[in-house]
Amino acid sequence: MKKIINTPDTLMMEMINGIVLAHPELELINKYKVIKKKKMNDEKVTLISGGGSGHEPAHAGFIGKGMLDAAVCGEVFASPSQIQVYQAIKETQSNKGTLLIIKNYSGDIMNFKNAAHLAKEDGAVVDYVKVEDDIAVEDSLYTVGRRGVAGTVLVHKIAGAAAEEGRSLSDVKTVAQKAADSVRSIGIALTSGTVPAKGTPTFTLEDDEMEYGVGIHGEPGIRREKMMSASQLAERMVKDLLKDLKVSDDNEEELVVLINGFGATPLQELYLFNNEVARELSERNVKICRTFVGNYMTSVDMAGVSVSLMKLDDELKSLINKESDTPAFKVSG
Amino acid sequence: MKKIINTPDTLMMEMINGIVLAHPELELINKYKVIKKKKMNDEKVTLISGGGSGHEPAHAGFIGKGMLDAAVCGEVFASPSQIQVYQAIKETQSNKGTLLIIKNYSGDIMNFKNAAHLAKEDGAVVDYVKVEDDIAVEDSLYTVGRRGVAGTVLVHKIAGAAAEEGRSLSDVKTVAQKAADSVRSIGIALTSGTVPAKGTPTFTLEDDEMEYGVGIHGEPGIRREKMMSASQLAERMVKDLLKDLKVSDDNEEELVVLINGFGATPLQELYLFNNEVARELSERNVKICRTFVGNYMTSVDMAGVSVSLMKLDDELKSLINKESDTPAFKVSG
Amino acid sequence: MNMDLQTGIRWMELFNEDIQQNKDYLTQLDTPIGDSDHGNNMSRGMDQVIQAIEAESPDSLEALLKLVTSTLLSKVGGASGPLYGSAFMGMLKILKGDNTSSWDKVLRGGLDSIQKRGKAEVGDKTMVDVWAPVVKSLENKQLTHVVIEEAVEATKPLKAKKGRASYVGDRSIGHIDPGAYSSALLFQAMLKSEEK
Amino acid sequence: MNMDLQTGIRWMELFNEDIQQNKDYLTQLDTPIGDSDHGNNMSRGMDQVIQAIEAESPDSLEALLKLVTSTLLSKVGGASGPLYGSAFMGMLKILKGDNTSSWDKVLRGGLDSIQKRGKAEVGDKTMVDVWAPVVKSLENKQLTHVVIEEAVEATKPLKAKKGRASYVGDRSIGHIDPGAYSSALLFQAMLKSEEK
Ligand SMILES: Nc1ncnc2c1ncn2[C@@H]1O[C@H](COP(=O)(O)OP(=O)(O)O)[C@@H](O)[C@H]1O
Ligand SMILES: Nc1ncnc2c1ncn2[C@@H]1O[C@H](COP(=O)(O)OP(=O)(O)O)[C@@H](O)[C@H]1O
Ligand SMILES: [Mg+2]
Ligand SMILES: [Mg+2]
Ligand SMILES: [Mg+2]
Ligand SMILES: [Mg+2]
Repeated sequence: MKKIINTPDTLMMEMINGIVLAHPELELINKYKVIKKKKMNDEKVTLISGGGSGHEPAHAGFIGKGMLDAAVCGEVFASPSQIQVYQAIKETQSNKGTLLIIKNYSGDIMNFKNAAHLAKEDGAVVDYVKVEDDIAVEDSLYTVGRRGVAGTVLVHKIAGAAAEEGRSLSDVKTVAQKAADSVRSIGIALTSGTVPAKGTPTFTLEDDEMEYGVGIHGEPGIRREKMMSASQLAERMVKDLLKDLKVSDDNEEELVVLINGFGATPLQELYLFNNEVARELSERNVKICRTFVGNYMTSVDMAGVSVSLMKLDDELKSLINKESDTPAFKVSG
Repeated sequence: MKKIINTPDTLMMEMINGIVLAHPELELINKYKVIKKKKMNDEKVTLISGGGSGHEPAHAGFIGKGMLDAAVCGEVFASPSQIQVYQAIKETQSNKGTLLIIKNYSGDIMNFKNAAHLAKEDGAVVDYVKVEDDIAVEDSLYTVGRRGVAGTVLVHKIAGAAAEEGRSLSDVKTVAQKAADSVRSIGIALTSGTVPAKGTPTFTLEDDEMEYGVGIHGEPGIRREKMMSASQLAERMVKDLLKDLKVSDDNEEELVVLINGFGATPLQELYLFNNEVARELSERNVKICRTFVGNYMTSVDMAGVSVSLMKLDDELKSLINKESDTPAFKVSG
Repeated sequence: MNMDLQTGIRWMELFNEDIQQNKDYLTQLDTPIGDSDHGNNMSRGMDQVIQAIEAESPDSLEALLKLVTSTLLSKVGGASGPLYGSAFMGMLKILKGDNTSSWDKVLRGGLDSIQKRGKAEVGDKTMVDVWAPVVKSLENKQLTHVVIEEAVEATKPLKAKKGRASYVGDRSIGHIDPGAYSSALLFQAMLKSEEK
Repeated sequence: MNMDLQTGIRWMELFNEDIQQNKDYLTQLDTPIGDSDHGNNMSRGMDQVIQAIEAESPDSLEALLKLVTSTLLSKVGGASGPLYGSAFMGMLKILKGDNTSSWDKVLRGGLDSIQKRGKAEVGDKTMVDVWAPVVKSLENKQLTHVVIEEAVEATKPLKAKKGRASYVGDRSIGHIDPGAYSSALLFQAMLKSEEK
């Protein structure tokens, strides 16, 4: 393992320190590893997300106007503890209540839900939505549902814009839930990432192999397959996503596209891939409202890409186009 | 080589297409591979940069309010031809003239200068500055000077803010030159990048080795060395930079810090490294005015980081804090 | 079996030693079917538990369980934090309700709590697949090291239905569940704490 | 040597063949002391030159040189685009000035132009280190394949002073200069075009 770090034990704290140093509009509550806006708005629903580290810029990079108010940071790939989340809720309460945006993982769900429970016992008004956008995972009665992956960023955006409008907690929750229900993602990996504390790659791929349907924690995907061209890949991923979203060629739907790099894939490839995805969508008469290309929800230093598509109605469309001003996600309104 | 591409021959065109598709405020002049603002401002000095591809988001990602007006795109690591640059100048002329911002490489200098020459013959008002910020390279009478690397982004920012104020071409050039003279960079690589058309890594490093003093084209650095911790690395790089910038402990200087990833290094490491660089600077009583952390000037898919420091006077300080609204560099004024 | 404050502290110390020794192995188990952090999560947690015990010197078994619970819940995170935390909280609840409860009843309270929190059934390839047979054997006074080992081994052929491992579907088959393994360490330590 | 339109076209065709065949090798030479694109730059450029010749069918040597110049300047980029472009432009200038100029004078014009544009001297480890001895040998009527090969080989021990290779300082020693090699291909093709 070759990384620009000191020791895995100190990595998370040093990293989140580096974040607030770069973005002085944010501050760190050291004891609970909570990054929050310095200037909170009491008349706005507070939005909190977070989870394990290793997904940078998620989630601290999405704190700011029109998105999150705070992010709770766990160790690499480990959800923060319920006490950390509880403290984040306590420290950021507004007059309008708090919404937690949780990626659907057993650990995250348990810790965030328990934290909400504890905070409610103290009189806080707290609710949550969970995001489970990864179509790679089978969704059945007998499983825990799908994973929350890069689509979460778009849920932050929608919820953030709604909260910024001064809507009530239940209204913000409703539209955040609609956003979560309208977004689907699928990802592929060209290489494994290396969890710093482990020190060796999570899996090994040959030079002509990829994993189709990976998550953001180095879990293997649905299948190991032969590498394909960008255009074949885009066709396959777009097809799988549209099918799951129930968008067919003559739907005349309008979508948001998010092309997400997993950490080690350069913008060169992400933009090229965007070209292929846009082509696939236009061949299917799907309209693109907005496109985001970049590293938004990474998996440490994995090479690979995910595509997220969000189906828009008028409300979502208006919210996605509202201003957001955060370190890693800026939309000029 | 495993990349999300189709063929190396089509890569550059597909990528720049993907850029304008993601950023509809930009447009592509197909024939000359020029990306420009859709809405030009005739009463502002036009700023053009560019060079070989492979440095994404540079330079197209810096087109927008408060930075560039156009970027001319060459093949990977090959400067665009003089005719491409000439056409870019022709297509983006304003009433205030055009300034070219050139990274100091023989190819870039020759092509951009010739283009300026040709455009002048047509009556265009054109001038240029060159950026040579890389302290890894010996600067002597007998060499071609230093390389232009990530510090170029800060020169774009300064020149862009000055142009946005409506200053004259000569004023914009003067302050751009001051910015170029005030910025220094140094980079290290943990792995080599792979030029798509070549298909194999440019160099090979062992698991405990790094290259100190690399550029952005896969050139080897000053020395191959043993890998160090982030804190040792920061100490060394900051020391080398401050020495070259002639900043000593009791100068009470104020600096801009740019922590630049080379493409395959995740934000996790970049932010952690920022923490170390900030510590080094504060131990030396150097004040940080603003910090930028991200992938700004990459070297295809190289893993590594560079640090750029720009010494500020009042004018530069005011300009660095002005608004810029571009795909890859946003400052809320 | 009987549990008292001294044995309880010894139990936690032995468990901590085993966790630190097996940290890398637990992470390795968490690699093919998880996210490579179980070793770290447990190591961080038990390190904190031992520190808390040293700092606070609990003066009753109840106080000990309380300290372990709150430390795990506040310091661990991941799935194992709240689940192990719930386990100790469930144990504490039984003990509090009736100080004379036998230890197998207390442990059953821990298991119930894990299942209430995590909704996993036996066969879902989780720590429950160790907890359930262990508690049962204890109730039948038949708990041995072998019982524990067999329970862990039995998670191997299962397809995961809960937790992160469930996301990889059929690919989870053929691997030991990391939480089952750490729970085995917990119960091995418990047996050893009594032996001494 | 004499040059006319037919020989000139043949020259460009042979040069193109050699460039395409040596594309990977040129890139390989451009790796330790450059940026791994010289093969691609030259291949792209000569491909365009041949296409232009086919499309425009130049009817004089002057028209041919003009076409080669403009194609290289508009399509190649990098350092080699303007330098090779300048070379042909310099040749064109001499030929235009005096249609009866001997070919060695024309080539000297090319060399002058490269040096005017790139400011490189002999010994700076650039294409000039092939152009200069080649032009001189031609003037002395002593140009052979061996002269060309030796000139390329002689760039190996040099430390680069111009172009991208100069950035790596002492590390440039021990490698053949890629532009010197492609220039050698140019002159080898020139000799072959005359032989046929
Ligand atoms: N719902 C659940 N019920 C019981 N145990 C579970 C459940 N979900 C996960 N586990 C246990 O937690 C272990 C994983 O813990 P850990 O790796 O620390 O957390 P995470 O999965 O959040 O990374 C699994 O091996 C499994 O035994
Ligand atoms: N100033 C110069 N004068 C003469 N030749 C030069 C000069 N700079 C570079 N060259 C030649 O150009 C070659 C490199 O060309 P190429 O790789 O295509 O361009 P770039 O260096 O821009 O990547 C070098 O090997 C050298 O022979
Ligand atoms: Mg985890
Ligand atoms: Mg080049
Ligand atoms: Mg885990
Ligand atoms: Mg080159």
